[in-house]
Amino acid sequence: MIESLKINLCGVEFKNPIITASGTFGYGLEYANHIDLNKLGGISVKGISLKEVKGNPMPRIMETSAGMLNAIGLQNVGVERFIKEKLPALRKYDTKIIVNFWGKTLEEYIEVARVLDGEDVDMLEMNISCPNIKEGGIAFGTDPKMTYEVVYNCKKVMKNKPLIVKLSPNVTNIKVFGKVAEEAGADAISAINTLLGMAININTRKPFLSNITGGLSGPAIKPVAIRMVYELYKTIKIPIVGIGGIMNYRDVIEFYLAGASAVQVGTANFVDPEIPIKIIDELDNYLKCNNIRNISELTGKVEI
Amino acid sequence: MIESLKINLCGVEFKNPIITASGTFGYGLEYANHIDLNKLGGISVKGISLKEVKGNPMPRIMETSAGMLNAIGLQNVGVERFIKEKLPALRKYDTKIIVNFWGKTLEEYIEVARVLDGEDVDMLEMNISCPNIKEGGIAFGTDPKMTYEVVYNCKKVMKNKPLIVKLSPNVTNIKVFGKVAEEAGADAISAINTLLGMAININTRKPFLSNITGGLSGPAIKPVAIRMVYELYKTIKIPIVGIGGIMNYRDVIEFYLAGASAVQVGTANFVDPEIPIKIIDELDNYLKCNNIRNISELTGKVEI
Amino acid sequence: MIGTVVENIKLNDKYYYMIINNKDFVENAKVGQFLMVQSKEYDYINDPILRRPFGVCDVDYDSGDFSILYMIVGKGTMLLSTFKKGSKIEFSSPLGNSFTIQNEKNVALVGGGIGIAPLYFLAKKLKNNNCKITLYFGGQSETDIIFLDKFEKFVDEIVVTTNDGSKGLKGLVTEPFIKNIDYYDYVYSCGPKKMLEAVSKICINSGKAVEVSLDERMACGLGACLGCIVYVRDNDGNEIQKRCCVEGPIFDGSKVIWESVCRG
Amino acid sequence: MIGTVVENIKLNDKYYYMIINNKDFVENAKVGQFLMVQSKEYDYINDPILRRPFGVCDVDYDSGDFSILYMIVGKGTMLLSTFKKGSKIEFSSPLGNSFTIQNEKNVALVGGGIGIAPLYFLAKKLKNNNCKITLYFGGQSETDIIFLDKFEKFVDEIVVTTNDGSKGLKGLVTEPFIKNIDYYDYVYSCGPKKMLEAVSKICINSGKAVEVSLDERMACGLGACLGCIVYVRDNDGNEIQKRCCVEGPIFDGSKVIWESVCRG
Ligand SMILES: Cc1cc2nc3c(=O)[nH]c(=O)nc-3n(C[C@H](O)[C@H](O)[C@H](O)COP(=O)(O)OP(=O)(O)OC[C@H]3O[C@@H](n4cnc5c(N)ncnc54)[C@H](O)[C@@H]3O)c2cc1C
Ligand SMILES: Cc1cc2nc3c(=O)[nH]c(=O)nc-3n(C[C@H](O)[C@H](O)[C@H](O)COP(=O)(O)OP(=O)(O)OC[C@H]3O[C@@H](n4cnc5c(N)ncnc54)[C@H](O)[C@@H]3O)c2cc1C
Ligand SMILES: Cc1cc2nc3c(=O)[nH]c(=O)nc-3n(C[C@H](O)[C@H](O)[C@H](O)COP(=O)(O)O)c2cc1C
Ligand SMILES: Cc1cc2nc3c(=O)[nH]c(=O)nc-3n(C[C@H](O)[C@H](O)[C@H](O)COP(=O)(O)O)c2cc1C
Ligand code: FES
Ligand code: FES
Repeated sequence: MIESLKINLCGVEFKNPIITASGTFGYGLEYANHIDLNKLGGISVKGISLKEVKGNPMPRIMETSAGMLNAIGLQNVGVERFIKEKLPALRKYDTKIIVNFWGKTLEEYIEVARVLDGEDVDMLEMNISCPNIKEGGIAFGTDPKMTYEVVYNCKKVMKNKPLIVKLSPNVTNIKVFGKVAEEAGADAISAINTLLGMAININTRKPFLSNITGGLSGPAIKPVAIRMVYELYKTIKIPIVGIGGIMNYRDVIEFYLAGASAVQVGTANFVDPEIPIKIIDELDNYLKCNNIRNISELTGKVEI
Repeated sequence: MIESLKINLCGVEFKNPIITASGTFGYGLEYANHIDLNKLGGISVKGISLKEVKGNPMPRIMETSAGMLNAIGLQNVGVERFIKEKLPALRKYDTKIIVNFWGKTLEEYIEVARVLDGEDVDMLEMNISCPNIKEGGIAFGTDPKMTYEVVYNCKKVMKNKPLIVKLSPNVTNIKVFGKVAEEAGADAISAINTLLGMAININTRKPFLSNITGGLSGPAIKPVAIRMVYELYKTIKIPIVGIGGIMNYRDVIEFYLAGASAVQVGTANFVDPEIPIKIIDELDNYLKCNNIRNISELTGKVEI
Repeated sequence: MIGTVVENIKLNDKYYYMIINNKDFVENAKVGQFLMVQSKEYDYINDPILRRPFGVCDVDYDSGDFSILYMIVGKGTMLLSTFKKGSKIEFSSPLGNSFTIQNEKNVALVGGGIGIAPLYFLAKKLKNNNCKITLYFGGQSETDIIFLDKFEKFVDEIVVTTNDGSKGLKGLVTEPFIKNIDYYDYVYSCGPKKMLEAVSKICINSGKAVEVSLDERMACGLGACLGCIVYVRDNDGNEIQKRCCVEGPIFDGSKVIWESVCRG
Repeated sequence: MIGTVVENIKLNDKYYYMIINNKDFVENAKVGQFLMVQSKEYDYINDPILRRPFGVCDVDYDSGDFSILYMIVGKGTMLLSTFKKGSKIEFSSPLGNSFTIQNEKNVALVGGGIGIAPLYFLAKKLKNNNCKITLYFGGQSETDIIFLDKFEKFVDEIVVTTNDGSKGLKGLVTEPFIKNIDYYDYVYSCGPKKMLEAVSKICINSGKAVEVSLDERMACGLGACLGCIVYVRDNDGNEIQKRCCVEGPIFDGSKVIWESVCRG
């Protein structure tokens, strides 16, 4: 246990602030043969919905400069099968489980939140920012009133678990959404989800993704993510989980300075599944060399 | 003269659709010793305002993955000196001159538009999307009412030149802004300006830019730009000038397929000042190989 | 995993052959498996970002060397071609399922272009199991017909076709194959989608078993991102989703729903 | 411009020396000028994206070779260090203004760390003009004191200082320099901002002319992006803006407004 990396996020004790980002780490189990899951601070699982969802037609992914586009379409086994088939195996690992979830309607959001709140998971992360589905998703994350509604109503049925609300970067003013989510009862904010993008194959003249547009992730978007975390930190009091283009420990420090209290590593898991573990070791070393007792001391410490 | 590349944009005949983007090409003259300006379709000069502007304190630029952040702060010599000191020399070259302009207030926008409309320039490009200044700039580009006001009022005083309105990508729905600008009388739209971003130096703990945030440009943002051009093309009838991360002729074709009728090359001018010229040659070759009589045939031809 | 580049040989303008040393990898690699290769030499560079999937082409249990045969198509493969002997290279462990190795059967291997890569490893194993092997190898043109001399040692017969007739028979590789289909007990195929579909149909029609290797675009290669879905029919005839990277890349050709396959 | 890497020599863990062949460049390069170098070998890769500025360290009119001396600080310089002999490398023409070359004067060159790079070319030219030259060379530590043997041929005296005393005198380079300031007619300096500022103050106080080379962060290097602004005082004492890449990188040290200078 590395003391300098222990954090408390909304009452949940994480052994370190490195969480694998939803959609880039499956249900966690996919990585079990490749890295030691016990070392991770937490795992945010693929976005879960009330019923099983098959996702978008293929192709669903495409590489771009220093990033990638995806339009998976929130394919998932549904909350029931998740609880039966995935959660027990995942729970065997010594890491915090955050369940990323979503709904096509307000009612679905509430129902999934209610069900998961009663299960053996550590936190819920509400995804109101997926750009790749027709119903639900981003619609809730780009209209402040809808954001308020969905957060407020889910919180009402949640008696046990803290709620992270994951924001969309595809908005004119992310501060508004952070503020609204906070007022509606969110315990933390995670930011950012992917930027809406598109790529066209000039040979076939077709979009590379069957869904036409997709979500842009990876180092390409890090400057936008850092800016948004910074803006949110100045606006809200609840903790922020920083996400977007993290590739190494320096990126984590940058997110902390901007205002993060924990981070999620996404696309980097595809680049090299060892990256989250490497980051943990490097962070420990960095904090030691810089005489920082705990990483939390860095939150929001950018000097303006 | 390459027939396949000749285009007509709002009544102005361009020898080719490759325009150098505002702020990345100075007043054009800076590049005169490095490339043959006569080969360019057009030059969009650094954003001009009513009075001279000194810009932001240093540092103003920083590199990011496949992109860069800038917060120049629209430093320029002011419209009067531009006309006296820069325009006559620039006019000696056989290329179209587009004057990118802006104001701190509605009145300034109108006054600069009025003055430039009477000068020997080919088109005006209204910048309502600069993220790096406190007054004006992006404020006009992120509120549809203000966009309408500024476009409508500038068009009212412009009797001679076509007006391009340059949109900000930092909005929830760019279609709204394209539509409003069109309704207010814009002759064309250019998109996109830079995405608002930030980077922090973890050693000094200070933002890399003195202005804290800056505009993200380069290949990193191309997927966002392609998506926005595609969305605009489906929404408006006036032509679109595609901008964002263009590095080679394939990127130009991609913008055309998405809906562009011309393009601007920005950050690439820093990577290699020859890029716009190389693109022109490569485009000619591409069109020949693909039996395309004129590049305009490709506008909006993405197959969905 | 990290390995050392033993050789990176240019076969012609289009194809390269890279031999990498890593004993662990070699000990675990199964026929038909693939690996995700990092095509950048320096991890401080973020473009290209994703690893690229390549089939295991050959392994040498003595030296601990394995190889990939690759075609230059974009920036990842261009970068790979610049690796020098002795450089370090990063890659995943062997991934995915594997071909079923038949015993003492008459088998046909049908390869199209770069699809030949995993068939080489397969041919060696089948030979070991005393199969009688015909290799049907189709390409656009002469430059696509590579590796023939290496195959000669392990296969009993080679039939080459090219679209332009510059080498072997002119036409599609399925033309000679369909003529002899009755002769075979088992068919393996790797190559462009259209070819795999045609080969599978021929096999279905003659009641032969056929295994195909599919090349879907991949991000993780580990079953996590859900970027590589292929639809197949289960035993009850229902369409079900498979991840090409874990439940594939080898599929029963008679079960694949070809409209769902993306990669040319 | 494109050149061929003639040599890319590792001097120690921190410093490299690259010799590039390009006759055109050599014919036009002036003392104190710099060039923008593309640190990626392949233009299909977009990270890093910008070219990097480096001072011209030496030119050889006979062979058409010129050189840069560079310190490894980030990804651009790391990539540069991987260039092999014979590789092609892209760069701009020689850019910026140049040092004034004095004639038959007593001159001091004050260099800090990598700031030594453009002073080498300068020393050669001054020697040609029969100047008497002292080189003051300061570094953090022994590893920073490079190139001394090469300088020996062109300068009359060398004074070395290191912060940790591992080589030469212990302390700042300005300490021995200030003691001898009266001896010099003209001073040239390149190095960290703090050092340049101190050297300039010393020169102002003793009424000596001083030229400094400034290393602002640059995107275009051509005067277009306005990313490299430095404030100086004009003859009337007004603060005016200069672009380091075209009106610099060489400035009258007595005119620079040091608060406006960014690069360490
Ligand atoms: C299981 C499997 C085995 C393969 N085996 C081989 C092999 O042995 N030899 C060989 O030459 N090629 C093989 N391929 C194809 C190879 O992965 C691609 O040609 C390669 O990724 C192209 O990368 P690039 O950067 O050069 O091209 P780019 O077009 O620049 O690649 C852009 C993106 O598309 C992806 N991509 C492009 N083409 C393919 C493709 N055909 N399949 C999957 N992803 C693709 C890349 O991974 C990258 O993310 C295999 C693919 C799969 C899925
Ligand atoms: C006129 C001039 C002459 C120079 N001459 C030399 C020389 O002869 N030898 C030498 O080793 N260095 C020299 N430098 C500094 C050199 O340009 C930087 O060390 C180099 O750009 C660092 O790039 P990087 O990718 O390794 O570092 P990174 O930190 O990864 O670079 C990130 C970005 O910052 C810029 N940057 C970083 N440091 C500097 C810097 N000190 N000056 C300007 N831009 C910087 C880079 O160009 C890049 O855009 C000179 C700089 C200037 C302006
Ligand atoms: C393939 C893929 C699938 C994703 N699926 C989800 C998801 O189901 N729910 C969610 O909230 N975010 C999802 N995301 C977004 C990531 O969790 C993360 O917010 C984003 O990728 C930015 O981080 P990165 O740059 O580190 O990847 C997905 C991202 C990728 C690349
Ligand atoms: C250094 C710099 C300065 C810029 N200045 C302006 C400006 O004055 N006016 C403007 O409309 N856009 C300005 N831009 C935005 C560009 O014109 C262009 O919209 C943007 O950079 C995206 O294109 P790119 O990715 O090809 O660079 C500037 C961009 C950069 C990098
Ligand atoms: S490549 Fe990610 S699930 Fe197959
Ligand atoms: S670096 Fe662009 S103006 Fe100097």
